[in-house]
Amino acid sequence: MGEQITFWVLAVVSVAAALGLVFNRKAVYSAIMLAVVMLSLAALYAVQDAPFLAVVQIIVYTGAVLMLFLFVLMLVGVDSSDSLVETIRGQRFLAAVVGLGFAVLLILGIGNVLVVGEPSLTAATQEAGGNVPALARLIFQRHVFAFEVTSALLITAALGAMVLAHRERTTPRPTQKDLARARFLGPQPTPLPGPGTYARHNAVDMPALLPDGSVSLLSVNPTLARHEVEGDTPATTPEAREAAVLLVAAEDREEPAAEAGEETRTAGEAEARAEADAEAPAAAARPEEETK
Amino acid sequence: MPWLPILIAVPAVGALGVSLLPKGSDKLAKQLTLAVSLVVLALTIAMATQFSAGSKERFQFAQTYDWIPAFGVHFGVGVDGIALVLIALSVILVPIVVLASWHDTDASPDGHAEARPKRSTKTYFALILALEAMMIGVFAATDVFLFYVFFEAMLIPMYFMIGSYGGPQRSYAAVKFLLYSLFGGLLMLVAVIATYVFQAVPQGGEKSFLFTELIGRIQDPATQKWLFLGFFIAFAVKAPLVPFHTWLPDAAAQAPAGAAVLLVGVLDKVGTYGMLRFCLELFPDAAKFFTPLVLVLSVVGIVYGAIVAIGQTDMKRLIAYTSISHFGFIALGVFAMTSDGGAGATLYMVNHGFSTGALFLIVGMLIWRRGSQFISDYGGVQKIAPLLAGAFLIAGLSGLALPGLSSFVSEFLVLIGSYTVYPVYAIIATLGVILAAIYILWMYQRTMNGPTAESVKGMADLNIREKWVVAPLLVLIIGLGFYPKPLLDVINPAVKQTLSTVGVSDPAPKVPAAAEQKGAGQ
Amino acid sequence: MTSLLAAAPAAEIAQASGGVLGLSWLMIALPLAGAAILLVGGRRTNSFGHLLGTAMSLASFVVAVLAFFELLGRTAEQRRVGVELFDFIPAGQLDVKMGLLIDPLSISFALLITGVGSLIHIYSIGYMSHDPDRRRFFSYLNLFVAAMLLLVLADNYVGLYIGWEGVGLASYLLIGFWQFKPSAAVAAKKAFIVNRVGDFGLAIGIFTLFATFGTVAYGPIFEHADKASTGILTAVGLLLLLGACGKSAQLPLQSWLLDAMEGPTPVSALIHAATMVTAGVYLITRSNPIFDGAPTAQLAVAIVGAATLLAGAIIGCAKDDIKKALAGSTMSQIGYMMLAAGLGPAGYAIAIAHLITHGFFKAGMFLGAGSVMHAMNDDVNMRKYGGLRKVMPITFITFGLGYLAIIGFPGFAGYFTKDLIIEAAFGQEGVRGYLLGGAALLGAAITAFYMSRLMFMTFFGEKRWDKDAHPHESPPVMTWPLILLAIGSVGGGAFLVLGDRFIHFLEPVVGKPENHHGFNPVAPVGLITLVLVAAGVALAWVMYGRRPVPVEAPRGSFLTVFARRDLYGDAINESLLMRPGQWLTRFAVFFDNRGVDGLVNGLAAGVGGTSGRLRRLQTGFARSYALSMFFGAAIVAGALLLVGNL
Amino acid sequence: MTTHYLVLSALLFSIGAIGVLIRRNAIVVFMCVELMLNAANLALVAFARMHGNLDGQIIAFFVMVVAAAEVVVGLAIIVTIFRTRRSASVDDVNLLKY
Repeated sequence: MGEQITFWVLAVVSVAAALGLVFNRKAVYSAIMLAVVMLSLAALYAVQDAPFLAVVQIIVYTGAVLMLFLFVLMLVGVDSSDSLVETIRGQRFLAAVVGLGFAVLLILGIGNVLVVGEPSLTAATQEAGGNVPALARLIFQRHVFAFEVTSALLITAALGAMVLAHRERTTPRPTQKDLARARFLGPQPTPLPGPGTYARHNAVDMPALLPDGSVSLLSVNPTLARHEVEGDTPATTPEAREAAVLLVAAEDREEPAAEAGEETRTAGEAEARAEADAEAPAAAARPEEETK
Repeated sequence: MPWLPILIAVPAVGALGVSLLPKGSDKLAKQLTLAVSLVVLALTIAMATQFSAGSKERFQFAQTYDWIPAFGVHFGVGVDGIALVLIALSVILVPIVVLASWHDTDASPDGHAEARPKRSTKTYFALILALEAMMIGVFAATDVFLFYVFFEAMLIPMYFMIGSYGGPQRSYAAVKFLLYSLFGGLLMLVAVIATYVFQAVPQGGEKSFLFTELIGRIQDPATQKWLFLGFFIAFAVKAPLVPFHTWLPDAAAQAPAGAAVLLVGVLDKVGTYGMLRFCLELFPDAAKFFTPLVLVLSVVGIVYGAIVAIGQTDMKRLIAYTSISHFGFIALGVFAMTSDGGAGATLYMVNHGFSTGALFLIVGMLIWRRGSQFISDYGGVQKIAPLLAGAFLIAGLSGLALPGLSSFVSEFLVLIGSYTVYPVYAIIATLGVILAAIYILWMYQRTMNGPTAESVKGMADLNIREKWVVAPLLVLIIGLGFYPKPLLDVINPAVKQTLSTVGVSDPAPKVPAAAEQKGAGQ
Repeated sequence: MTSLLAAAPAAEIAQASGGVLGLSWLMIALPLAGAAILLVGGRRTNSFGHLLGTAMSLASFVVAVLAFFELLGRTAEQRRVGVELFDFIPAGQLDVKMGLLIDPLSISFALLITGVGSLIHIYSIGYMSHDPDRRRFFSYLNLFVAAMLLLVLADNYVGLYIGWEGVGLASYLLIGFWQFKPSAAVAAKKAFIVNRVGDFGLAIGIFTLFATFGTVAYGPIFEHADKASTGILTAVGLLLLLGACGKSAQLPLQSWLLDAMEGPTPVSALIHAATMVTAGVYLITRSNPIFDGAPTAQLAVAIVGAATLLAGAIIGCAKDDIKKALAGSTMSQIGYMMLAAGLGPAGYAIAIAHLITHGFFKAGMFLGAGSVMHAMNDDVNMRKYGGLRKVMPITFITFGLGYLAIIGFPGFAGYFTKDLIIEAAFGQEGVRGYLLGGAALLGAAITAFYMSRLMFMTFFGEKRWDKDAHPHESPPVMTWPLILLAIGSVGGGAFLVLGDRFIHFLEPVVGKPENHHGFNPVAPVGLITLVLVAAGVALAWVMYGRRPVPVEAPRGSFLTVFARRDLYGDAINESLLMRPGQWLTRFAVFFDNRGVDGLVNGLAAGVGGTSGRLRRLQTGFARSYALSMFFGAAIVAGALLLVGNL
Repeated sequence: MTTHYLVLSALLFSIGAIGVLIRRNAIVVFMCVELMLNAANLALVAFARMHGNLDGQIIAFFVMVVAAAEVVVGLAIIVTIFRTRRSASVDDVNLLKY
């Protein structure tokens, strides 16, 4: 009876979370939804006489893999979200049809599986004295070769990730002299104004005010400013709203921040700018971009 | 002494060696290739001296090693007279081709109609050696599967020789060549496997791919017919017979002269050799059943190839079409199934290699000088390059089977051998003799005779290297024209053996005069 | 016929053992070696090439003479001597042993070839002295002599065939000797190709012989010829006739001979008058046991001969080119020989006798013509000659003797041999005899006319020379051969015919003529011939001797144009063979490129086009691929459900 | 009872698959793939219980390991692509086509 309750609760939760994962526009939320699904599944494993897997699920998946996802999300740009316009004709419709059809077929097929007798793993685990020793016996005896191979796979994967993510420097590292020269050759030799100067408070997303009372677009990290705009949360202050609007308008290739413009703006361009900020040489280029 | 494995191994190792040479050692690569090919020639001569024409064995120097025991596949090699002369043809042509190709990978000289960049020399020569190994292998194979492997593997070096070193349309030609051959090869693969599957194993025997064991094992008439077609179409593409021929003019015209010689001189012979060896002996009843079809194809090929050759404007294409005509003769001789026709066809394969080889090489020399393959770009060459013209004429005359030159003997044997059984086909085929005179002499007249064309003025005559290329071929052409006995003595027993396997015998003359002559002579 | 054939002495061929006969292969080998040395030696042999070539030819002549005398020393029955050389083509059934057959027929030819050949070699030393390629010329001449000797000396049809095509090659090379002239190159090619048409017949004839008898050697074939059916023998005979027509320029394969005059004149004399073109007559005479068993084929030979003798004579009447006029005459004279050969045993020996005398007088006249051309800056147009008898006395006299010989002036060579042919033709039974004899008779009259025309236009009348022409007598090296040949033209006929010397000599080969009765100088046919010849000469005198000859050729009557255009032989060939051939070739090339290759390329293009369209499915969007994969997975799942309830 | 788990797993799998098909952010696509793997794992665990042996669990274990490796490499690839193309959308990586 306990299992029944657990199942129904977790089943509803996990399906809802899975749907949330798929239909949430923000990647971070999707990741959170995935975490929910995984935790639910871990619980379901535990219920099904698989305590070891439940633990591994939590440690490996929820702990390691999801963290990795989040790291990469941060690296790529946490603010990146999908646009809702489908570019491939009929993809969504077909995907829905095929997906649902597949689900129906699978359920039809799997639902017909008859279980003879009360399912139990007791017989299998009793001899070894529990689930974990039984698994250990199987892994380290019968499947030891496969196990070793997977370890090799993991090492290879780690190495591969390093090789892939590593970037060979093709130009000599800019020295301080180079950076200084670039800065003084650029349009903005002076330091950028800090946020919040002369403003009502000095939060990082609060633009500085210029002597004439107008906002300084240079003072706010554009990522933060746009986050305000895109987050559908109303800007708290008129200055912030103005800064965000101005900032958006300053980006030459982008549409004005109208409803439609937001729809068609591709994630790529926004992220490109975010990446440009991260680049060391871009330090000199940034003012140039913003004065356009 | 395992002659044949050594013969296959030496050029293969040589190819590896040449390809491993450091960059920039072009001259060394050429010299090494030439040396290896001469060693192979010497080894072949040494082997041939130990060949006994009267031997009772089906294959001499036979070596059989298990290769894939599960499927009865062997690395089986051995030669009879037919294979021996074809191996001899290959190993004689290779050093000549190497010598002839000495500058083929260089950038084209100034003033050429077609500018060609310098290309990798060592690769080209390594490919020639690799091809030589496979050519020897394909003729020496006594295992049908091994034969198939060599048959297909030969395509690879030739594909690169055409595709990387050929004329302006090389990649079209190379792909066409490859696709055609693969199409045939695929049919043959099916037939090879089916032959293995459908063989009737005698009591206590095992399924095998060995040729000698396969003989007589395919008994069901329908199976025989299908398998025959599988083999035959592959060989007809390779040979090539009309209507499977259109790849040859393109390939031969685009290939460098040396590659064209090996292609037409040796590779295509595998087709006719395969007909004689495999189609006839493995499927004798089917061969007899399909004989009318093959004869029609051959005769059509003879006349049609010759007529199309007459209309060509490109010398290499013209020679390619003459070869199509000649392959018709060879197929006619093979499927006449008489001892004269068979011996003639085998001899034809050898002689055609020499005469067409010489033609291709000499035309190649012309093209190297002028940079054009078109007949209309030449004229009056004889006046300024008499040796070149003379060599061209002798090679051409051999192509039209002038008596006293080698091709005559074989063509005569083919025609006389087929006339005794299929007079109508033979008479139509003899028309090819007239057409041959037209295409060769017309080409000669347009290129070599008449007033010297502006474009060929200042053309050099043969240099020392080119004389060494041409001389052996011309000596062979003339020598074999007057004294073909050494070759025929080797070929005859093998052909007789083949025909006895097929179960045919020559028709007796209506008025047997020859027997009495022999009686009277003693 | 067959009864006579059985009586024909197809005697055992004795094998030569030692002696000159055993060495008779030297006859072929010497000139062949000469040709090889000169061709391989290249420019190094330039200085002595002509001497070496002549020496080789003379040496061959010496061997022939010695062999001839050794043969004469034997009894008539033993005059067929075989010389085994080597095993040529040992195949399954066909086993060709190369050997020579020295018998009266072949030795007669050998003497003619080497004798006249040597004289022409000598003549050429002078004639070609200014040609930079003289060495090559002599090497080709030697090659020709060797091939021609192989043709006549071989003891089997394959050997004959090799020689047959060998002389064709030599003829090709020599006609095209001045290959830088396009006309010469074209003429050479034409000669070779037309000859190949004849060779086609000869080859199939040989195949048929082999299929019938199982051998290609003369001995056994002739011995058993009577056992073969008449149908086969007729077929073989007609096929051999086709071969003979090609080589001997008989209708319908005559067209090449006139063009062949593009070659240097000694070549025309040697190859296209004296020797090679008579090979057809040799072939038919040699194959007499076959023809004797095939009366239809024999009749065909006679008809071809009769037709050609008239055609050649008519052509000869209208030509202004001295060499072409002589070439027409050659055709005509060979027509006589063919006619004679077609008459069976009655005619073989006469044909060969006429062949030999013709060899002398026609070679002499050709060389004379060469001498004239030499003097006239190589101009061949007779309308620009005239009055040359005074400046070139030796040429005039020797040419004149040849002229008297060919028109059959009593006592000269042609008189004896040609009269015999006419007589033999009339000797045939019934209408056939009258028709053939009538043709021969008419031919004799026309011959007299055109030869007289040639004589008058060249040597008599006023001078019509070009301004820069300075005729002079040729050097002795050229005139001596003329003189020697003239002696042959004068005495050859009498020597051969009187007392039936030659007929008896040839008996071991061609059999004994049925009702032969020696040469009768006052036979009615002979007298009529003389009258007609005189009429021909007179007509020529009226037209060309008495009246001045216009330098520009008049348009002439229909008949003249007809003759001038070689009886439209080239036009017929062109419209019946060449043009359809060209169309066929063009069509075949088109068909091959567009049809066969087009099919293949179309297939390739079809596959390519389809894949080009299918390629569009590869949008590059991974999600599309995933969708199709997923779709596939769904189908698989569905299929599993349907089939096995999972 | 175990059948319910299987149905749940099928549902989750299909949802993941739909996600893969309609989402364009590579990272989200990846997450959906993970979801599918997890769904499969759930089925495997259920199978193990049904059949009364541990093989299903063993396979699920290996699936997890492989999935981890896959995530590591896959995310590295995404980072590399992002670095060169400034985009994490799978639709922008479409050069490998016709």
